Amino acid sequence: MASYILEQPFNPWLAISDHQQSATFAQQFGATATFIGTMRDFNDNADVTAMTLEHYPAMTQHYLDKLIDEAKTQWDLLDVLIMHRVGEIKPTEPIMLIACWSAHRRASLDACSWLIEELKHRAPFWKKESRTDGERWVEKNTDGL
Amino acid sequence: MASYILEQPFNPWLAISDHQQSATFAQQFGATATFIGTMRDFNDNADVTAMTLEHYPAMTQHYLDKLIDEAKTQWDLLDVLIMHRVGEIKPTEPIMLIACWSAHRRASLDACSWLIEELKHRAPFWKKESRTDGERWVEKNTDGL
Amino acid sequence: MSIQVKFFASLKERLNLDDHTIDNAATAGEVWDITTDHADRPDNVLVAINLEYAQFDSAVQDGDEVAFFPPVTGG
Amino acid sequence: MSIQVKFFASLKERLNLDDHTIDNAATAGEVWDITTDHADRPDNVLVAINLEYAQFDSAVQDGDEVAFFPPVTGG
Repeated sequence: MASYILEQPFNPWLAISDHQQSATFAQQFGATATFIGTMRDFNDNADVTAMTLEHYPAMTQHYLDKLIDEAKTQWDLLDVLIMHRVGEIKPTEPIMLIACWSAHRRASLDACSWLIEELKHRAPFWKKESRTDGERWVEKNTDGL
Repeated sequence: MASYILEQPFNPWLAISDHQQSATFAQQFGATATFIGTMRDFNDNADVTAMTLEHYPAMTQHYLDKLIDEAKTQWDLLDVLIMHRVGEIKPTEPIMLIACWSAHRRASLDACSWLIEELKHRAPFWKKESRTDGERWVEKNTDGL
Repeated sequence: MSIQVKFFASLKERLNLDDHTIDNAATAGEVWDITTDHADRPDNVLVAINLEYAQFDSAVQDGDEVAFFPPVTGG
Repeated sequence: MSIQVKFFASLKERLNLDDHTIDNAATAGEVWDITTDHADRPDNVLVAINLEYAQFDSAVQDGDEVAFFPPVTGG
């Protein structure tokens, strides 16, 4: 189980692959569910040129670990990896990843879906968009639809 | 949108990464949900030494494409990739992957979860376990719990 | 009239039947009866006509491909 | 008594307040009133005490870290 706050761009597929290969849960998993959030390239809305993610470092780390602990109590998980960018993020860069490993499929799928919603609603990150006409704080998260 | 039946082992993270880089949906996606099914290493049940996946080739390909089409009608998806192994599969080898890309998170997450259940219940694959005491067809799929 | 018949997985092994072609049948059930010499129909056997799921009483036509197989276990 | 106070994101910018330390307060609400000079409390402002979500009427103690911030928008 691990969570990382990253100040630099990362390759989510490489990160998941590396974590899986070094994992102590070895080869007991039969299911891996992942979610990657990426900054969209707003071709249709060229106003947004970059995004800055501010956070509350101590609380962020605490909350990511807490969410992992809560997921582990609800589902039979072999491992969980969470990574989340902070700082300036450019279009097409990954913002965050969640990966869950379990013996059987529903635990990893349901935990992954739960974790992204909880992270969005509880982890203290804030997005500010850089636009051609200045900066603007994102007021609230969308419902994901 | 693409589905592949594979006779050889594959690296799911590399496959997803490659597909994403070559995709024509370019950089419009904000969300990627994936599911990987892997053959477990039955340390606790050393009877199972390998698995063979038989399938009904024409119908398998037709059904994977059909499931992708059905998912596209239900959710606003930018792309879907499905890969499924056939033939002899050894412990720790990936069996299948589903990857869904969408602008917003719920479409990719919900479609990925739906696709794995549909694939398990409708796509004509059959698992036969090789055991120290002979071969045995898997009678039915588990409920994933 | 020509109908292609296929069996898969445990069903194929148990019945010991290879793919073959039959001349005439009105329904998938008749295809089963002809090819298996009226073997019992297992409760869970699945039927496909031209790559789509069907029933034993579904009609078959010249050129159809009819397949019988046990519950699927992929994924 | 010493209480660390932090503001984040749009709230920090709008109130133009840096992190600082106050000497005495009984509740998070009092911490807000002292540090913001009794600014209105936005409906959606979130309160955390020692990295856990709390309320304006939650008690604070010596050594606590109290934070105020707008709705979170990560992920």
